[in-house]
Amino acid sequence: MIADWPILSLTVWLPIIGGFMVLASGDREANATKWTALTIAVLTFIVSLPLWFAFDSATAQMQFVERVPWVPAFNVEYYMGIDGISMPLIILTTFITPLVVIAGWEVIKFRPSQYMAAFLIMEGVMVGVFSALDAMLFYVFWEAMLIPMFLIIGVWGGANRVYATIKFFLYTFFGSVFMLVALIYMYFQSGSFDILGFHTLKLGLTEQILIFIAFLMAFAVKVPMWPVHTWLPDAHVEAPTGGSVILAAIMLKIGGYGFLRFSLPITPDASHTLDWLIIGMSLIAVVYIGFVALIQQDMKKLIAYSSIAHMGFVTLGFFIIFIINQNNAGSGAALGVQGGMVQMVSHGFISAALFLCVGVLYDRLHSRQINDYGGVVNTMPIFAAFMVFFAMANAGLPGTSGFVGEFMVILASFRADFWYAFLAATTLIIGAAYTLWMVKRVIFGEVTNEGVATLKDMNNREFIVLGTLAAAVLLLGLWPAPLVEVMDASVNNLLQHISVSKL
Amino acid sequence: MIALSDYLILGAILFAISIAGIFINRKNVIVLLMCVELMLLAVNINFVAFSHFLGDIAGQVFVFFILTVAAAEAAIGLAILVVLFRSKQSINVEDMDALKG
Amino acid sequence: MENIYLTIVLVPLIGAIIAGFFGGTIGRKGAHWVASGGVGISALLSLFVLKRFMFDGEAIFNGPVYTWMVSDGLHMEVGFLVDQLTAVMISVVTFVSFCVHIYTIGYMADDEHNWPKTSLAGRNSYQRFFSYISLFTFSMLMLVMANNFMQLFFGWEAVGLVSYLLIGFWSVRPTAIFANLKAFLVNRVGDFGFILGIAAIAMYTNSLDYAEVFAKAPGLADTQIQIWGDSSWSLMSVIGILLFIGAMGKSAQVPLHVWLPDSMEGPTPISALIHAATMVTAGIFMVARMSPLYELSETALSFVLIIGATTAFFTGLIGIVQNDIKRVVAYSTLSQLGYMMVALGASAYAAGIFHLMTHAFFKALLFLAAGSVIIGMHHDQDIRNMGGIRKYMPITYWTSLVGSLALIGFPGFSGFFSKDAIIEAVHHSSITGSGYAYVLVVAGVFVTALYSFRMFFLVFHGEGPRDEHAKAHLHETPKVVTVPLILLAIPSVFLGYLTIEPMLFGDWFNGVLHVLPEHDTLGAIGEGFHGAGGFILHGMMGAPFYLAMGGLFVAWFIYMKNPAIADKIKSTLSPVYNLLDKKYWFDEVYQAVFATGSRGLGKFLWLAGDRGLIDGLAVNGSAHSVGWLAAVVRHVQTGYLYHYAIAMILGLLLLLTWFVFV
Amino acid sequence: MQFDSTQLIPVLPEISLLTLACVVLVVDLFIREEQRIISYGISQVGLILTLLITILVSQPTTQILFDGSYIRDPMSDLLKVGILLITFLAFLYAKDYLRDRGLFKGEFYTLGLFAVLGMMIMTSANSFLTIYLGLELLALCLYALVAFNRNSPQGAEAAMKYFVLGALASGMLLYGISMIYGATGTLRFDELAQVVDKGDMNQLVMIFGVVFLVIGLAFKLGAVPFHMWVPDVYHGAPTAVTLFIGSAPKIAAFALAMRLLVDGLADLHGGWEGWQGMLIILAVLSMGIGNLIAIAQTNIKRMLAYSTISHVGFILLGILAGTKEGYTAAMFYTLVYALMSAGGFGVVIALSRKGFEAENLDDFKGLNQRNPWFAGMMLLLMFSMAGVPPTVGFFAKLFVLDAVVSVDLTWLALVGVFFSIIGAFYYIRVIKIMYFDQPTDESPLTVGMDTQVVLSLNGLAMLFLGLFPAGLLSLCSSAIGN
Repeated sequence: MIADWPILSLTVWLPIIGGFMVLASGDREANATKWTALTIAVLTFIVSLPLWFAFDSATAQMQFVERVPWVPAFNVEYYMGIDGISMPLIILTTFITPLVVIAGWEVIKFRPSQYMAAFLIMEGVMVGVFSALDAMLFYVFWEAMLIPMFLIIGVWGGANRVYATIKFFLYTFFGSVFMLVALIYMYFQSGSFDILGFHTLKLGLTEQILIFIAFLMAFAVKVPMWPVHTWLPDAHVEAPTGGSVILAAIMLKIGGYGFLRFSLPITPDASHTLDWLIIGMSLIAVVYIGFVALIQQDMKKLIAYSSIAHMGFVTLGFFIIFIINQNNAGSGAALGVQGGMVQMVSHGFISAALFLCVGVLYDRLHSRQINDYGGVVNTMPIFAAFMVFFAMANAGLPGTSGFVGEFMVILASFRADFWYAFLAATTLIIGAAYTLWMVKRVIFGEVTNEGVATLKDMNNREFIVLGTLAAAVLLLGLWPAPLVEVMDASVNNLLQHISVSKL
Repeated sequence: MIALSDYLILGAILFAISIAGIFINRKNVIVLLMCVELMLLAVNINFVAFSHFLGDIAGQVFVFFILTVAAAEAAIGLAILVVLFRSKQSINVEDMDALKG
Repeated sequence: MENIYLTIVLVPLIGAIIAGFFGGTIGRKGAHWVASGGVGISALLSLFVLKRFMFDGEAIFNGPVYTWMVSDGLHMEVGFLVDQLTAVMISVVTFVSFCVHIYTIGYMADDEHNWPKTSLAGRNSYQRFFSYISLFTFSMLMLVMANNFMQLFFGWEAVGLVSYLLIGFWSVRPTAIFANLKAFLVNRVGDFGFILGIAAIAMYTNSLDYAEVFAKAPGLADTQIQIWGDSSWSLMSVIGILLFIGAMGKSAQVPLHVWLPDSMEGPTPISALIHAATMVTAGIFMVARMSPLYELSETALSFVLIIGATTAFFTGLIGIVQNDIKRVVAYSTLSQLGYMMVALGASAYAAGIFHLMTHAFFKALLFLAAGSVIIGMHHDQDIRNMGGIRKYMPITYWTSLVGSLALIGFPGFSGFFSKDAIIEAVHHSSITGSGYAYVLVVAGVFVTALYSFRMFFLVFHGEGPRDEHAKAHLHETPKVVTVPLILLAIPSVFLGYLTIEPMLFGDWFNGVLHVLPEHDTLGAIGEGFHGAGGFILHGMMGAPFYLAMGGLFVAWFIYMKNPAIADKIKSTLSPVYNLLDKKYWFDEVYQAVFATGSRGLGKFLWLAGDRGLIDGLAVNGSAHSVGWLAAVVRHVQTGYLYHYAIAMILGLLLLLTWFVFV
Repeated sequence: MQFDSTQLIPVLPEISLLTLACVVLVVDLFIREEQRIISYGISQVGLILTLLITILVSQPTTQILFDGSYIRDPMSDLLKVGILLITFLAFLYAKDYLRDRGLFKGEFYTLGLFAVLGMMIMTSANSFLTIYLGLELLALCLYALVAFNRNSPQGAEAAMKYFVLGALASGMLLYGISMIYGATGTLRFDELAQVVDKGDMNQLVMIFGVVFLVIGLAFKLGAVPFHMWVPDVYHGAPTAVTLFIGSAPKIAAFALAMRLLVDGLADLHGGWEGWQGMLIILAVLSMGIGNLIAIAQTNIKRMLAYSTISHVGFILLGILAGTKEGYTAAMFYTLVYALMSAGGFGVVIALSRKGFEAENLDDFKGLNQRNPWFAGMMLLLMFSMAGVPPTVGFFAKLFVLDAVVSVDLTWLALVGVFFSIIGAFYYIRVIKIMYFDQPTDESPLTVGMDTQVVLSLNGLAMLFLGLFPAGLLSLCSSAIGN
């Protein structure tokens, strides 16, 4: 049985060890190094595929479980396993990383081996976050993620990278340490760091609320939710293209994943009590951030803000379930959660693609300012086609993946409250406005300056990367059923679990 | 008959004087060394007094050790003082402010 | 049959993909063959389907193609619902599309002149254009053949996307890329309502499938919901109005009509196809399709009626003062869409669809004829520069005349039947707003005739083009342009006569369009209906006929007989003229309130919120205060030995106090 | 009591070290200036030898010898191993530094070894007298070492400050000892524990005694507000000495705390009224002040000094929990910290060269471009100090926090993590300087192969122990016993 192999461990450690190998090989044979990195990334993707194909979507049980003691004195275990919620995110991670490696191929001239290694290590760590079932293992991966990202932004970033990367680090560190205390607290309540054990742990309301807030600080920063989102635009603007891609495509998802794996099941009553807070923050993210995105002059900043707005949908989808359950007994809640999940995966593709698009332009003219472009379609028609496509996907055009999640969440939020749906649906207008206005100014029109006039269209490497993502966006948009199917059992199980009060 | 508390009060007073000497004195480092010696002697008084009233000899043994260590300490202290004077041409406490913040 | 339906939809898509992705390889010929061929096949099959429904009693098909997604018991499928309504729609869509494809071969033949020489985007623009219009055909077919709301929305947005791409086709023109953004955003405002409507349906019926929703709808007719405070609303009204907001965007109803005139920045073929014949009628189709829902809410119907009537009359007025040939037609389209909405509001769904159909042909005809004129005039679109073109372009002239007569509802032409039916239906309607609507639609007839023939006379009659150079090169357009004109002219004349009976008063739409007995306006008309000929005779005695003739006459009198009057009227009625010339200042107000306003809001939120409060005060503020505190506290470490000693003593006292007194 | 020569077996490590120190002292007299490497060699070999002996004589039982003044238990074994190992590292890193500056003298090793002897005595002390002697032996050697570079005014100033404050602190400690002696009538910890257990003593005198005792302890550890010497001494001493002072003596200080508070006064732990309350105050102040002032530093030695203070706060958290887990965690933390600190200063030394002290943070600029390997090691060390997983520093913090939460002091854990956020800033600033800034100084690093290898092992240990913390933890756990 393929499910008995330690596939999760392989997926985690293959890229990490590979990353150190790449690091050790140094920059003398830069080309060989890059090929090694790519091979490892692709290999990891292949290794991770059985997670999807051998996955039993009929059960909500953890699968591919690996469990050995790690620090016996504190009952910390090396305990990994996946369900329908984490599995798609793992595949997303292993899917995006090879693209990032390819995207950095010729662009990164300064210490390419360190660059590639950072991304590979990052990959392993992120997969670890998604597959950890021991809270301490989770936390170790969760924090370890900061190290490569900190370096990626700081070393290969733009002019203001130091401010951005330190802000990034401290913001996220600030968010997560309180979670650590909450985890330790629960360890003493339950006697182990087993996350599934936490799920069934009885907790009083006050305890729950405090734990919920500790989790919220960690996850809200990561998602990021308004008002703790301001690290993201800075980090994105300064990060190298690959960094932005990983950040937007995967790291943000970890926050959303945390809500599903920790906040909701561990503190259902607190989640219920405080759902207004999350819903409020989510809706503010959708509307407020949408307006802020509208006036951005920097393309990456614009996309970063758009990411925040889109992640608002995720958290909205997750936290309307209580109101829906109140409104009409048990039906409709899963739509919101699954919508949020689909939105996460889809946003992984789309934001990655958009950042890569900006990267394509940046590599040529070294500017991200919208004003420095105009009429790009005249010199880069193929690129323009991709950019318009991804912009449309970002605006939630049906047929692309961007639509699916938004649609589901809007449908679900209507079940909660008309005005939630009303505010959420404004993204149809605002989202289209900021995305397409940018496209108009960058892509369309006459060639505005010498720089644009000399642009060369995409090379094969860039074409492969964007083409792959475009295919993914389209596939998910046209046929989301498989994705929803794999998470169905787990989401329903989660909802079942939440609907029972712990008090 | 002198009570134990009298010895202890004496010890405390001496101890307080020595401490006061350390932070009130702002001129000469040598005074500091003397204060340190005084402090140890204050402690010795305590020890001897306790030893006597407890009828236990260990306290007095301790005093001998303290005296010995005090001698060594004085030697080291003075040696450092010499080094200090060599490099700073001063043994003024207020001049020792290169390291701060 | 299922395979035929699938073929109808997919062939244009395949054509679009081939022409789009391999346009460079297969060349211009290859592209237009594959695209036109694909749509041609679709058109033939559609007509076959229509025939099956008309004569062979084909059963309604309602089945899935594949399951898109199942979430929480909500099945979302991609599937087809093919019934009489669909059969009519796909026939209209593919036929007009086919004509436009052919026409495009001529119209876009020298498209490279529209691009800067160095632009790579202009290199395969011809092929790309074909790809887009084929893609549009596909999207439109998905829309009309949908059997569920998800797919409806898919088609809805997909046609919007293609419209966006085509309006901005000449992307080097600032006006074009302004117009396409505007079109998309205004449509999105409509979609905003639309998706909320869908959400409401999904919530209360737990299904997105038409059949299921329609089956459950009567049970929800009395459901009241609270939206704001305690005021309760009828659920069906809310759903109806929300869905209709979507239709207002797509079908350009006041106040969301502002995008349509601007969309004329796109090439003429797409103005004909998308912005006259098909896409803009999607709203009409949708409301007709949702008739089982709308029938349950008189409020929603009134809303539709009033909005439709307002659009029909007031946008028609604007048409009178426009000088751009395409814009005149565009305002005419707005006005006619208003008529269709009025029909729907009056529960005369069949009349709405009937007008949709006839309008599709004659309006496409008018647009293509206008395009033909534009080709002749070398892309000068100002009707003031034209005149006397009749001599040079006879086919264009005659087909335009047919189109115009059909448009003003000249008895016997297709437009006559449909328009008269609508007016009669409103007359019979008794819901709120029907009186208002009746007055406007009747007055609208006069306006329609006036602007149509104003344009007609200015373009084709009178003195020749002012520009001698243009005059010298003026000649009839090639066959690829004129043949579609003729193809479209034929139904523009006869279609109404032939189909009025089955469509409006027969049982063609039985079981498809749902009308409550108390709303059955067409039934009321039907009682006095005795064949199409009788309808003509009856129509010639009604007020609309005289108003149309009056409009025609006034146009002739002012613009042919005595052109000086035009300027005189303009100056005496300058406030009115200004009002119309500025299109009631909709654009200006929207620009100021929404465009500038939201940017201002965005800037405020960014600077005050993100930068000021969150980053400035909370994030950097706390970082700075920690830094400041550190800089201050470090001075405790003075470097003086006695201070260090004092610190220790203080510590001693602290602990001593603590330990002794606690 | 009969003198039994088998009693000498557990003391073999001390004997061996004493012999070693004397040998170095004597041998050094007879070798020429350029042969100093011999003294170094003997010291290192001797340290390893002592280490082996320590391991050999170690056993799971507890032995109390010499009329109860000496104790050998698993804890002392482990701590001695730690001390010897760290000293070995310190001597190794220091070698090139000393040689480049003309400080490569036998006295360094003699003083160092005697200091180590003092530390070992402290770890194995079972009475106030023994512990005092060990303490003074250590302190006197360190005073001298700080002033080791006679030409450095900073060194002399630091030594004088250290000396005066150190004397003041040992005076207070002695005062405390005298009080406790007076209250209980014994100097032995095991007897003391029994007396305290019975409550058969003068409470007021005892209270005075404990307070003074804690102060002496706090001074040795460098806890706020008894920390004032730490930055000045770290800053003023030659880096090689700072490295030594900053690492091994922390282990001894931990031993001091364990012997005094746990072996002797465990029953006075009790909540806010006991020494737990005092340690809470000290811990919070240390974490707060240490992390805060460290931000404002530009001198890396000074910065690391303040960082030490904050780490001491964390160690105190473990001790004050007063449970077996707490002591284990604190012990784990102490050992790990000593290792981190040695590595950190090791990198500082590696960057220095003849005539150049890499003391300022700016001297680390662009280290990644000059020498990516060392930059990587420093990166690991810094993240470990900041407590970012998967480095071992995280687990050290985790175990301590675990211990605190387990005794219902969750608020204290929150305070701890809050200050560690502030602390993270200055650690990652070092990384920022190494990785993101352009180098201003392009001269290559001249580091001997031995240092390179050992420093690499030191750095990688941060990662290795982080991935597999269970081994060291279970060692600590069994060392603490029950």
